[in-house]
Amino acid sequence: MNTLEILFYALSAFAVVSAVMVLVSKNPIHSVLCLILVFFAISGHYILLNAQFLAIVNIIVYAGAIMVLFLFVIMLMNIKLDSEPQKKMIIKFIGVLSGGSLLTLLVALVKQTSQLQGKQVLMKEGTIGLIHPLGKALFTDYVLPFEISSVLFLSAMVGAVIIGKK
Amino acid sequence: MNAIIISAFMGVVMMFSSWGTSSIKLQRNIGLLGMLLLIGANIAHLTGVWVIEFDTKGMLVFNRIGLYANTILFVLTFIYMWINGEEIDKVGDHTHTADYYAIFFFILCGVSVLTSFDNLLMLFIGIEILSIPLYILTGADKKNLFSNEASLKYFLMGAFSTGILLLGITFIYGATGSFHLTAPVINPTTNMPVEHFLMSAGLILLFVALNFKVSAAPFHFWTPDVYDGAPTVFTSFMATVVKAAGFIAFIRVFEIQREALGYSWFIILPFVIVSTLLVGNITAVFQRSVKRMLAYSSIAQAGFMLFALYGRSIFNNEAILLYIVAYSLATIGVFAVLVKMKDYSFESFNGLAKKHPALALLTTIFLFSLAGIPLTAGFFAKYFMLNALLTAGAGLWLLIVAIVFAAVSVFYYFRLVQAMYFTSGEPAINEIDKKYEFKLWLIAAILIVLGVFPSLLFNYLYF
Amino acid sequence: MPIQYYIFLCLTLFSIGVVGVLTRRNAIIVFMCIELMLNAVNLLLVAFSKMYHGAALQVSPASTAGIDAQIFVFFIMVVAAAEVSVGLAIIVMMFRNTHSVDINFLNRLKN
Amino acid sequence: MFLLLFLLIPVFAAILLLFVKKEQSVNTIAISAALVTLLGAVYIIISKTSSFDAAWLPLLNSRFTLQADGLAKILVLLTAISFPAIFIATSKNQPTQKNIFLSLMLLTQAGLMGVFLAGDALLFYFFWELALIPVYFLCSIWGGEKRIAVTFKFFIYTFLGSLFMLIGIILVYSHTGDQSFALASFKQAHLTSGMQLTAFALFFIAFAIKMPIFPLHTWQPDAYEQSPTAVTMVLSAVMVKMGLYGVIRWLMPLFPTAFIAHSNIVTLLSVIGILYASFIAIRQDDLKRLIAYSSIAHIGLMNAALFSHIQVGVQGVLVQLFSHGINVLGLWIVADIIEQQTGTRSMKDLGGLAKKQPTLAILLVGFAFANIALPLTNAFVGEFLMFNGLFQFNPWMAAAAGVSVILAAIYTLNMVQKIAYGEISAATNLMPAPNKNAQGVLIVLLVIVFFTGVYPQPLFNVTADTLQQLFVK
Amino acid sequence: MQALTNKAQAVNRKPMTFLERLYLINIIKGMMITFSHMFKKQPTIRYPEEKREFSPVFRGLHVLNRDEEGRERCTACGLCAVACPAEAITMEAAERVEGEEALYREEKYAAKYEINMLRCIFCGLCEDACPKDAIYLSETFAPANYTRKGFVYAKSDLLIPNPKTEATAFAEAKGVEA
Amino acid sequence: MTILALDWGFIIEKLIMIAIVVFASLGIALYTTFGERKVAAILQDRPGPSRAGPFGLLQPLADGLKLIMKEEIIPNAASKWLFILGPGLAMTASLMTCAVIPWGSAIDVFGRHVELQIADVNIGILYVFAVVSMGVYGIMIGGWASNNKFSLMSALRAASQAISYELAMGLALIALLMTTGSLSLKTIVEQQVQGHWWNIVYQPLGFLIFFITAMAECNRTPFDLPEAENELNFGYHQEYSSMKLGFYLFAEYINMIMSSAIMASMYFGGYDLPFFNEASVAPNIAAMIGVGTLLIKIVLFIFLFMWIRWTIPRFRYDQLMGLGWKTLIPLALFNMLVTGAVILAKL
Repeated sequence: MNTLEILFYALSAFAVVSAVMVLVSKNPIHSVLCLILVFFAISGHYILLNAQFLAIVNIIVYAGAIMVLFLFVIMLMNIKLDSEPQKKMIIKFIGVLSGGSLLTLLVALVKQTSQLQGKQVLMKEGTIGLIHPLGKALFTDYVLPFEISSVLFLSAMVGAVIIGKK
Repeated sequence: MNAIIISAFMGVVMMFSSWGTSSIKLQRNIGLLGMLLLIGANIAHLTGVWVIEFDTKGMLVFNRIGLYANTILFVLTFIYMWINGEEIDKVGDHTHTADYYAIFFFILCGVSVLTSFDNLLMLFIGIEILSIPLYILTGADKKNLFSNEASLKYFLMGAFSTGILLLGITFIYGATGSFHLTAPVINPTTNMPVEHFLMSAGLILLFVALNFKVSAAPFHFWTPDVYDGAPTVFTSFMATVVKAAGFIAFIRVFEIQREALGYSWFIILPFVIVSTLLVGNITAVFQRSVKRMLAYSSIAQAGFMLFALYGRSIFNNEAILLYIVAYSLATIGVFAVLVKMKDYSFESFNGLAKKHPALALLTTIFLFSLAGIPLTAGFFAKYFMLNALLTAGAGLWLLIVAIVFAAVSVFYYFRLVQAMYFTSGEPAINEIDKKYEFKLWLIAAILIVLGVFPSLLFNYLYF
Repeated sequence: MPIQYYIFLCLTLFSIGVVGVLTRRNAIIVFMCIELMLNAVNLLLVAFSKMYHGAALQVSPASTAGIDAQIFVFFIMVVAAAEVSVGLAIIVMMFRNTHSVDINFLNRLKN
Repeated sequence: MFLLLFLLIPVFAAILLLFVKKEQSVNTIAISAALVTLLGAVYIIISKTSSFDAAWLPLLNSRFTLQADGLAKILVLLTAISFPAIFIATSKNQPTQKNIFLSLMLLTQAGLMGVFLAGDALLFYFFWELALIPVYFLCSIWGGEKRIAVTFKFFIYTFLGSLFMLIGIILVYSHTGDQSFALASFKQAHLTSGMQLTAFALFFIAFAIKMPIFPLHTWQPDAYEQSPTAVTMVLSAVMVKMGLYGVIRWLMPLFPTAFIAHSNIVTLLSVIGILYASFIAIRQDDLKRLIAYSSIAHIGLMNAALFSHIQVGVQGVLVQLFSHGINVLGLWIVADIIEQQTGTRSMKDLGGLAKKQPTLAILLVGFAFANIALPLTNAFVGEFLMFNGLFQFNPWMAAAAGVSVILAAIYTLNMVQKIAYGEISAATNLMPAPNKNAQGVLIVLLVIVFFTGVYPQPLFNVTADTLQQLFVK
Repeated sequence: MQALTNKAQAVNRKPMTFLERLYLINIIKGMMITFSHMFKKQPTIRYPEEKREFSPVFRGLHVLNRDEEGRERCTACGLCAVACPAEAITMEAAERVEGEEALYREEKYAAKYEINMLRCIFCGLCEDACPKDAIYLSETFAPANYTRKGFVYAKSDLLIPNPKTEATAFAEAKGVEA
Repeated sequence: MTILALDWGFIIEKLIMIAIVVFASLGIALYTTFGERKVAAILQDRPGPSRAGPFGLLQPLADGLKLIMKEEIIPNAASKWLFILGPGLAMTASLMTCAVIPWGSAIDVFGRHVELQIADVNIGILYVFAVVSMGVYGIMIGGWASNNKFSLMSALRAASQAISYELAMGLALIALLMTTGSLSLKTIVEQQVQGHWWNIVYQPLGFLIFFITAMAECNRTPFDLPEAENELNFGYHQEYSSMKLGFYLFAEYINMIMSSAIMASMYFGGYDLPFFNEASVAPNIAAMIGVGTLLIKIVLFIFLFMWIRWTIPRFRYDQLMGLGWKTLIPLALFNMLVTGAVILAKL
C-alpha cells in the first residue's frame, strides 16, 4: 500500500459514495452538491494520473459552470423537498436491477479480456496531461474538431435563446 | 469540407440576418439562397474544388459516397425549406424564423461531418451537432405542452444515448488505442478479427447508441412521442434529413468496425431489424393520429434502412441513398400535406379527394412511395434494400419478414388513402394555394421519375 | 495501478448513473445522472490514455501516445457544457408551462 | 416498337380522359383507344413474333424488354378483346366521374398488357403491381357496400404475394450468370435444387393468390361481388390469367425441378379447389357469386392441368386461357345487363327472361353452354385437352376434376333455368328495352366462342412456339 | 400650450457620441471628483470633545422656572397649553394652601404639569404665551429614552432646581441667557 | 512506511508558507474592512472610525470580537448543514486562491531555498479560475439554505453574475496568455521582471476588462447586486449572524485582495519594482523588497476598488447583464482577435 494506492482507494470510495448519494438523496440540492463532490473526486483521480489540465478543466467546467447552472435552475424553480413524486417501487427495482446487471456484465467482460491483463496505468508520471502537449495537440492534430465544436456552441446558443426567450 | 465551412458560415449569416432585415420573406430567401450555395459548394467539392485547402489530419475523409450523400441531403433540405417556408415561420411565437434557419444550417454542418468522419471524435461531435439543435426544434413550440414534453424527452434520451455512445467509444479506444475508424480490428498475421471483448462491447454499445439516434427498436420509444409532439414542420425534417444522416454515420462506423464483432453481428443486427419492423409496423396500424402513425412508420422505415448495414457491397450504398431519397421525399410530402390539416386524425382526411383531388392524388403518390409500390421511388428503394440484403447473404427468412411487414405497412398507409378517397366527409384542411400545390407536384414528379429511372440517382455516384 | 481497477470504478459510476436515469423522475436529477455517466467515461478515457502512454514510454521516452484520449475528454466536457445549456433551457421552459419537472407529468396529462 | 403501343395507347388515353368531362367524348375516347389496341392485337397475332427492347436500368442490368410470343399474343388478344367489349357493353352504366373510371380501366389495361408482354423479370413485377393499383381504386370507389374492406383484403393479399415474388426475382437474379433480369438469363440461372424450391415457392405464392388456388382464394368471391361489374369482368376474364400466365412464363421454364416436384401437391390443391368451388357455386343464389365460384373452378382446372406438366394438357390450358376469358366475359356481360335492368342479382327474383328479352336469353344460354364446355364451344377444346393431360398425369385426379364438369353443368343450367325460364318475375318485368350495345358485343363474343370451338387451329398455331419452348429443350 | 413660466428647458435629445456612450470619461471624471474630496476639509465635529456653537435662538428642552426665592412661577393659567400648536402640554391646577407660600408664588399653582416630548415641536410659543415667565426653552437636547412613557415629562422633570438649595445646579440649568 | 519517506522539510516549509499567507490575508482583510470604512469616510469628507485605538486602528479587532461574541442564529426552516457550509465554502474558496500567487522571488532561510509561492503549478491561472468558480457556491448555498426569499433571489443573482462575468474574464485573460505563452503566474511575473515592460502596456483593454470583471466577481459595487440592500434587504447573508456572517464579509475582502494580487502579478509586474536593480542588494533583501512592492500594488488596487465603490452607483440588474454579455464579452473577443493578429503578424 503506497500513498498512491491509498489515495486511489480513498478517492474511489469517496466518488462512489457521493455518486450513490446523488441517487438516493431526496433533496435535489443535496444531489447537486453530492455530484460536485463526485466531480472533485474525479478531478482528484485526474491529478493522480497527472492529467492536471483535465483536472482543472473538470473543476472549472463541470463543478464551476455546469453544476452552478444546475443549482441555479433548481433554486430558480425552488423545488421543495419531497415534491418529486417517486416512481413505483417495482420500476425502481427494475431500474436498479438493470443497472446492476449492466455493471455485472461489463465487469465480467473486462475480467475476461485477456488483453487487459497486467496492463498498468501510468500514475503521476508522463507529461501528456500537462497543458503544453495538450494544447499543441489540440491546435495541430485536433484543430478541425476544435473549430467544428464552435458550430455546436453556436447552435446551442441560438437554441438557448429560442427556448429561453419568453 | 466545403459543405462544413459553408453551412457553418450560412448558419452565422442566418443568425444575424434578423438584425439586418425584419422581413421574414427576405430571411427565408436568404436561407434558400444559402442552401443553393451549400449545394453548389458541395458539388464543387465533388469535382475536387475546395473553398479552403484544409488538412483534416485524418479526422475527416471525403469519399464520393459521403459527398454524394451530402448533396442528396442538402437537396432534400432545400426542397424541405422551399416547401415549408411559410410553415416554419409559424412555429413558436413567430419571431424566430432566422434562428430556425440558422439551426438548419448548423444541423447540415453536423450532417456533413457525419457523412465524412473518419474518427470517432468527429462522430461524437457530429452527432451532437445534429442532436442539440434538434432538441431545440422539438421544443420550438414553446406554449405547447406536448412540444415541451417531446423536447424534454428527446433531450434526456438523446443525452443518455450520448453517454452510451461515449462508453462505447471509450471501450473501443481501450481495445485499440486509437479513435480512428480504421483502427486495427483485424489481426494482420492471422487475418482474423481480433478477439477483444472490450472491442466487441464497445461496438455493441456504439450500436445501441446509434440505434437510439436512428430510432430503431428496441431503442425507439422516444420516437413516437417526440415526432408527435414536435412542431409538424420540424418533425418532417427530423424524420428525414436527420435520420438519414444518422444512417450514413451508422454505415460509416460499421462498414469496417463490425468485423470485430464477427459472427455476432449477424445475430444482433437481424434482431434489431426484426424488432424494429415489428414494433414500427404493428404499432402504426393502431394509431388514431396520422402524425403518430407516420412516427411509427418512420420507425418501420428505419428497420428497412438498417438492411443497408447487413452487407458490405456497393449495393448498400446505392440502396441507402435511394432509400433516403425516396423515403425522405415522400415523408416531406406527406408532412407538407399534414401541416395544412387542422387536426391530425384520420377522420380529418375524409373526403379530401372530393374537395382537393389534386392534393389527394399527391398524398396518394407519397403514401405509395412510402409503401413501396411500383412507379414510385419507394419501390426501388425497397427493392435495392432487399437486393443488398440478399447479396449480403442474409437468410431468406429475413427477407420474408421484411416483405411481410412491407405488406403490413400498406395496411396503415392505405388507411389514409381510404379516408381520402372512399370515405365521404368534410376534410379539415386549411387553404392551399396553387404555388404550394405546385411544389408538391414537383416532389411527386421526382418520386415518379426516380420510380421509373432510379439509376438517374446513381449516374453521378460512380465516376 | 492495474487498468482494471479504473475500469471497475468507472463502470460502477456509469452504472450508478444509469440506475439514476432509470429510477428518478425529476428531470434535473435524471440529467445529472447523465452527467455522472459522462464523467465516468471521461475518467476511463484518461485511464486508458495513461495506460497507452505508459506502454509507449517504455519504447520511446518522447512518445505522446494516449494524448488523443485526453483531447477527447476535453471535447466531451465542452460538448457537455453546450448540452447542459440547452437541456436546462428546455427544463426551465417545461417548468414554466407545467410547474413541474416530473418527466412523467405529461404522460398523465395524456391519459 | 410496335409493342410499346399496347402500353402507350391506353396510358395516353387514360391521361387524356382525366381532362375530359363530357360523357359522350369520354366514352368515345375510351372505346376508340380500346379498339385501336384491339386492332394492334390482331395485327401481332397474324404477324411474326416481335419484340421491343430499350435500356432502362443499366445499373441493375434490367432492360425495358417487351416480347410477344404465342402465350403473350393470345393473352394480349384476350385483353384487347375484353376491354372494348367491356367498354361498349357497359357504356350505358353511369358511374360517377366516369372519365376517371374509364381512365383507371385503361390504366389497368396497360398494366395487363405490360404483364403479358414483359420480357424482363423486374419489368414484369412492375406491371404486375401496376395492374393492381387502378383496380384497387376502381373497386374501392365504385364498388358495393362492403367495398373498402373487401378490396383492401384483395389488395393486401395480392400485394403480399407480389412481394414474395419480388424476393423470388431477386433471388434468381442474384444467381443469373450475367446479373440480368432478362427472361433469357433467368432461364439459365444456376440454381441449386434447394434454391429452386425456395424461389419456386416464392413465385408460386404470388401466382396462387392471383389465380386463386384453394386456400388462398378467400379474397375472390367477395371482391367479385363487391366490384363494379366492369371491374369484375376485367378481374375474372383477364386478371386471373395473370397467375396462370406467370406459371407458364416463369415457373415452368425457370424451376423445372421444383415444378415437377410440387406438381402433385399443387394439382391436388387445385382439384380440391375445383370441387370446393363447384359445390359452393351450386349453393349460390347471387348471380355474380355464382359466376365467381364457377370461375374459380375453371381456373383451378387450368392450374391442375398446367401442373400435370403434360404437353397435351398445357396445350389445352393455352387455348383455354383465351376461351375462358371470352366465356366468362360473356357471362358477366349478361349478368351485368340483368343487374342493370332488373336491379337485382338474386336468382330467386329473376325468371322468364326468355319471354321478356329472347335475344338476351339466347345469348345467355350460349355462354352457359360454353361454360359447361359443351362440344362446339371453345371451352370444350381446351377442357378436353386439359382432362386429357390431367388423366395422363393422374387418373384419379382427372376423375375428381371431371366431377366438376358435371357440377358445372348442374349449376350453370340451374342458373339458366332460373333466369331464363319460368314465369316472368316482378324484377324481370321491369326490364326496359334491350341494350343494343351490349347485345351486339355479346353476339360478337358468341361468334368467337363458336368459331374457336369449331375451328381452334388458329389458337394452336399461335401458341405453338410457347409449347415448343416449354417441352422441347 | 402657452408656457406659464419661462423656466421650461428644451430636453437635449441629441444621441450620445461614441465617447459619451463609453462612459469611461465620465466615470473618471466622477472618480476625480470623489478623489478631490479626500483633500477637502472634513466638516465633522468630534462631538463629545468638540461641540457645535448653538445659535442664539436655539430652543431646547422646556424648563419650568422659579423666582429668586425658589418659588414656582407657574400659576396653571393654561395659556401655554392653549398656545401649543402640537397640544403637547397638559396641566392640572391646584390652590395654594396655608404654609405653601414658600413653594408657589401665586395662590394657584400647577399640581400636575406634563409635556409630551414626542409631540412637542419646540416652537417656543408656550414661552411667548406665558404671562409669568414660568416656562422657557433651554439649550438642552431632549435626551433619549427607553419607553414612550418616559418622554412624557412630568413637572418634576421640568422644574428647574431651587436656586436657594441647589444654587449650582440652578445656575447650570438656567444657562447663559435669561 | 513509505508515507514517512516524504520530504518533511518541504512539507513544513509549505505549511509555514500557507500559514503565513493565510494569516496575512486574514490580517489584511481585517484591515481592509477598516480601510474600506476609512476610505469611504475620507472620500465623503468624514473622519471614519477613529475611536478604537489610535486613529481607530483597533476598530477591526473590535468588529471581529463583536462578530464572534454575537449570538449564533440558525433559522428553524433553514437547511442546517448547508447553512453552515455556505460561509465556510465562501471563505475556503477565497483563501485557496493565494496558493498560486507568487508573493516574491525566492529567499534563503536556514540554508533552504524557499520560493515565496505556495505552489507553482503550471496551470496557475486555470487554478485561479477553478477556485473562483467555486466561490459562487458559498453564496448560492448560503442564500438557498437560509430559506428566505431575499436570500434566494440574491443567491440566484450572484450565480448568474458570477458565471456571466467569468466568461469575459477568461476571454480577457486569454489574450494575455497568448502574449505570455504560459499559464504559470510565476512565469508570467518573471517575464515582466526580466523584460522591461509590464503586461499592462500590451494589454490595456484586457486589463480594463479583467478589472471590471474582477469587481463583478468580488461582488463589489457597482456590481454588488447580490447584496443590494435597498432591493434585497441584505442579500444572501440576511439570515446570518455572528461569525458566519463574518466569514462572508471576510471572504469578500479576501477575494478583493486576491484579485488585486492577481491583477498586480498579471498586468503590473507582480513583485517587480521598476527602476530598481535587485542585484545591488542581498538576495533576501531584494526578495523582501519585492514582497513589499507587491503589497503596495495590492494596496493600491484595493484602494482603487474602494474608490470606485464610493464613486459609482450600483447597476441595475439588466444593465449588469447587458454590460457583461453585450459589451465585455465582445470587447474581450475583439481584444483576443487583435492580439492574435498582432502575434501572427510578428511571427
